Amino acid sequence: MLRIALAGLLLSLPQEPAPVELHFLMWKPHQREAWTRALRDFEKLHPRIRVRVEEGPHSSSELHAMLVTKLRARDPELDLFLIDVVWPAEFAAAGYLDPIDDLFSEEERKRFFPGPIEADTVDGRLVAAPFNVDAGLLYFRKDLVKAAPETWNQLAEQAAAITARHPDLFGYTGQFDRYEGLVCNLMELIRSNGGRMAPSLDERAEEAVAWARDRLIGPVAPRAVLNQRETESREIFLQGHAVFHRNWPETWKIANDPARSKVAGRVGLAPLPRFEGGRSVSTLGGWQLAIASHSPRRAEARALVRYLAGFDVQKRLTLETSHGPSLSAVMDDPDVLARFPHFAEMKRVFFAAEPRPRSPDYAELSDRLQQTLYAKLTGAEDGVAVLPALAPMAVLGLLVFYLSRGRRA
Amino acid sequence: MTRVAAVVLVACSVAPFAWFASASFKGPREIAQRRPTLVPLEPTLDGYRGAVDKGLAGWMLNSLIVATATTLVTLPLAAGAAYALSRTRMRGRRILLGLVLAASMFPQVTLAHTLYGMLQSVGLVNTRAGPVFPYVSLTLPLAIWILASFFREIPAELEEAARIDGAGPVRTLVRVFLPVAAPGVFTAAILTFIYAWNEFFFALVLLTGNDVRTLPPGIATMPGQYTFPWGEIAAACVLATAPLLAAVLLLQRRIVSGLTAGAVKQ
Amino acid sequence: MRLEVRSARKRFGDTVAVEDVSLRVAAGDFCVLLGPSGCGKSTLLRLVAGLEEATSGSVLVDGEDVTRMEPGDRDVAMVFQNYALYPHMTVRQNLRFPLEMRKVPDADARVRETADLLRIGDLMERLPRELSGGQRQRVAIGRAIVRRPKLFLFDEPLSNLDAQLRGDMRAELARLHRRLEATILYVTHDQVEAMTLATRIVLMNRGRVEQEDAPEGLYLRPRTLFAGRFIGSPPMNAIEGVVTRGKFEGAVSWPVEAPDGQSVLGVRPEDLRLGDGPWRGVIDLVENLGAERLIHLKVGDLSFVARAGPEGTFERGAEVALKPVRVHVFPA
Amino acid sequence: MRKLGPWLAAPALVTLAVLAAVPIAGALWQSLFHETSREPARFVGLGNYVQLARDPEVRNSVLFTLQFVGTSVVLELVLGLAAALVLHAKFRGRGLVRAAVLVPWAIPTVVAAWIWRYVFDDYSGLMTYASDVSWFSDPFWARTIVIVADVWKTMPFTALLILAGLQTISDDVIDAARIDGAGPWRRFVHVTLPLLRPALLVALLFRTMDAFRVFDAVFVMTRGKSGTSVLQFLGYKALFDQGNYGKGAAISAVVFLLIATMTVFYVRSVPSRLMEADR
Repeated sequence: MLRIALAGLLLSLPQEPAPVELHFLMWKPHQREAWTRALRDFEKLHPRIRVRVEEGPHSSSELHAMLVTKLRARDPELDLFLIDVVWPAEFAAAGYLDPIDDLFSEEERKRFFPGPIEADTVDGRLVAAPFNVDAGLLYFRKDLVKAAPETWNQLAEQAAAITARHPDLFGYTGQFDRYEGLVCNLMELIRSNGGRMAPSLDERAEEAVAWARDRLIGPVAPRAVLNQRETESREIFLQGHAVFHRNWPETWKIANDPARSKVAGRVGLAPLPRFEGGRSVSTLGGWQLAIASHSPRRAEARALVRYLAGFDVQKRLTLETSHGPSLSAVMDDPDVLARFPHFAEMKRVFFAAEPRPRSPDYAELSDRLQQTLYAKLTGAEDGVAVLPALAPMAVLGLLVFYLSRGRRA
Repeated sequence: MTRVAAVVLVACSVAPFAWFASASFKGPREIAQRRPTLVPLEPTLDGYRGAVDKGLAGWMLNSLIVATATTLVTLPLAAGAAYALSRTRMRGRRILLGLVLAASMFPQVTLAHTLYGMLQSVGLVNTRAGPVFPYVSLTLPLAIWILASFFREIPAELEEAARIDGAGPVRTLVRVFLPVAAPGVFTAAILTFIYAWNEFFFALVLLTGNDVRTLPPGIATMPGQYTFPWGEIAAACVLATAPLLAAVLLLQRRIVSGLTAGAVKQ
Repeated sequence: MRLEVRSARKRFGDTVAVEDVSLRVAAGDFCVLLGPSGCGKSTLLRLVAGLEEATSGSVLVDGEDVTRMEPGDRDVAMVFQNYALYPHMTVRQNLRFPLEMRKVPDADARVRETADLLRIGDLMERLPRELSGGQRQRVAIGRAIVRRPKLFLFDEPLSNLDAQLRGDMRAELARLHRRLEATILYVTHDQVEAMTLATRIVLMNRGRVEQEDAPEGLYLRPRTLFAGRFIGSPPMNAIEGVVTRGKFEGAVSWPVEAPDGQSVLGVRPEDLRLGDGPWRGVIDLVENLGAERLIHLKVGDLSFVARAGPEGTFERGAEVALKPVRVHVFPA
Repeated sequence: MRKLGPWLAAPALVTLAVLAAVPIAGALWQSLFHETSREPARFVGLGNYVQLARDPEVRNSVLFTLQFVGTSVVLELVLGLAAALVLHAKFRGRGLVRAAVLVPWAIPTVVAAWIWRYVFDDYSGLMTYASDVSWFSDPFWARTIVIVADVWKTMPFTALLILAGLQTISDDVIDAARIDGAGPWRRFVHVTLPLLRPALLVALLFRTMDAFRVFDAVFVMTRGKSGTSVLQFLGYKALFDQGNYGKGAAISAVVFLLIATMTVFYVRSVPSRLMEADR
């Protein structure tokens, strides 16, 4: 017995810990140098840790597939990774995430925007740290619109008035193709009418969707929006063919870039309108920092999370990549405001940003929601009548019967 | 009358691709314009440059590697099986050919999940070698069917003459059988290569990293975060199709005989 | 060189192709395996060649048992019905191939010599598809000769040629046989080829040897009705009847030396003399072949065929007397 | 060489067994369990199938898949036959026409999907000249376009199979019919068509099996919206988007069983001579 105890003692003596390589999986960054500099500084602070970045595919559904593959296989080459704001519930339920309650005190959590913290808390435990924030915003033509509309009806009226004078303009463009973006766009309409989407559309939700179908798509927005996502709908606004446009924060930079936008300098920004009696709601987006529960290097990963969620790094990355920081204080910082005056407006929106319905089976829930919402918007049931479906097969069967009936040629 | 029908047929077959190819030479502004122009007013290579930036060259190289690897693995296996099924009086030949034919019917999704698990356990997911496995199992039946049909057309006397002339089994195969069967083997190789070059499902599922992606998934998921680059997509499509078009136009007779080989018995 | 086949048998599933066949071919013999299609003659040839394995029995070349031996090791050459020339090789390469397989030193000399022998010197660089039927046939024979094998096997080599060419090639084969003193085993269903080329004929029927004899022997002394009717065209007339004490009684009667009992009287058309004789027949049809005429006549309800020269008038419907100058009797 | 038979065939057959038969068995076995990326496998027997039967999205998917297969295969056969007749006719430049007809077949399916999506794009598509309908958001048009894309892409394959059949019909049979006074239409119906039966049947067989496996066009053009979610796409979504492995395996089993029954139904009716293997 003694010898075993002794051996145990020996092991626990504080030896000089070996250098550690931390594997960080993220999407392909737009300003890679900003990220590289930030991580090199982290390595200076923690000489023992090397950070190796692996860039996954850009689309979130593909990054999701890659992450699930690696986590199910308990891939040793995965310690820290970025997850979309709608994944914490699923990944926590699967036991992939290492809880980080102890990493941020109650006090510190208050410094983040409330939406992301709410999204990252599953069954009362903090399972990821907010890294950046996205939220739905209303962009509009400052040269045509005097004051941003408060309500959706005002938006419709203003749009009608302006397009009457400028027939080549559309009133509004947004993302109404059948994909995750549809849930975001309609959530903003439904919630701003006080309606609920999950577990099913309530009466006020149906009202909002009906308004979108009858008063928005067609009269104000071109029916083409039913097949458009962020890029196609934005292109119309950039070409100067639309008065109002709904999109994420990064559109601000693109819309004001003369090389890519005909309306640079004439773009206004405002929180999204609401229905009478409701309040303006933006769908929360953005990425969270998460630690793999199976990783042997969780301690080092936690150090990197604290570093990346810290004020200095958030400020630096915000200045260099112009994405929305997760710490609200960063948006009050004079240097940041000097650089991005529109942040003042955006901050109010970030505070009002709401996470989408949360569930471990979010992918399925969202898919069903997209199906229901899209069918209501296009006013066409997806259902296939049995007869027209089976008629061609019957013809095929007859053909085969006729062709094979003859004498064995 | 047939002349008119022929013109209509050619128009319907080629026009859609031609129009899309013309789109590949349009600048971003002209292409995003409402009611597009038929022929590019200010032709530019932006589309092609943009496509290459997105990694088209890499996708093309990956497609080449995966398709060639598949063909190199499938052909010998198929030649062996086809020879056994069509030249030797092996027992159970008919049942085996039936099974092989059935094997070409499997839907990709049915194979996908278990195959994904198998490849993952040996660490082949997200590697260029990964898709070669499902591609071989999906192209083998077609290759065996085509080769068996070609081998059946070769008179048995040739091999018998070689045996009488004193050539052993190996020399008979190499000096007599294979040279005569070469056209058939070449046809089966082209069709296998084209299948592997065009396959999308397994490429999408098994190749997530942009550096290992082949053309189909690369092109299918081109619309990125910031742009819906019709110009780049059109350019990528033209470049992805060019090698196949060349192959088809040059080897048309071969491909046609391969496709119809054995499908219709005299 | 002596070829011997001892009670060879070959079964494919439940059909018996060759049933207990034994035969001997001496050096220099031109032995023809003759018979209708499906009589097993080709299978027997393939057994000798080693392309098929005998179910039982054995094949000996110069006394050495080669039954299980690979075709290439039997020093046997074969000319196929469809020539079996290697389509991707030129004539020269086709001729050289067997020599290359055996690493024969003076290959080029032998190839040139064979090409001269068969007068195909000017075709050497052509591919088989660029040759006519006759040329291809000659190259196929060349490929056999160039090896100077102990035994030549021919599997109906002339059946794909047109009549005129077939005649020329028959003469060519006969000439080669004499020049090379080759031992040949030759399969055909054409009795004219057999009669003109063979030194010995093995007539086969349903897997068995019906009769083995020199051509004249088979023609003059057929042992069975099948042999009698197979050789000679138009075939021998056959009359059923019974022999009692040296006299055949049927639709016609004729003195014969044969054992009593049910029998068949065979008379070849060329053995029938018209004009006189005890038999009476009515002319039914006259076929004019130029050098001769075939006279079809009815004797009672039997129909006979007789061969007549260009002279003499034979009218349809006329009655004529006739008698045989030679008869054959076969037990029924 | 005769004895070598089994050894030569073994490698290919083993490969097929391991890479095709085992995964199929795996899918069928997997479909008996409820398993997601979040929950471990739990045996539920036919539970997944019962759920599928009750799920309207799956019902619509099965129905559209059948509608797709029926419509596209029949259209391909009719158009393919017409094209084959044109290709069979003797006229100058026939080789050129055949090459042109082969173009759609050579094009990768993903590219073909992009082409037709661009033709029917609401904003910058060719069809905007025709009308302002938002094509892909209307179930009828979305389904029609998916079928049109498939027919356009694979009609050449059917045409070639039928052309091969046409070429086996010797000209003197047609001449004989002409001498017997049969006009072009009656010659076609009474002589050409009956003799084309095997070719038409084989074309139908190959195309039906392939049509069930449609995926690329739906993924690129519509991502399954407006009722165009074919079974393979549904299976892909369940397995690789939603991580619902039980449901995905069950859907893939349904696709497999549909194809298997079609194969049995066909093989029994296609003249066995076509399946003839030995010499």
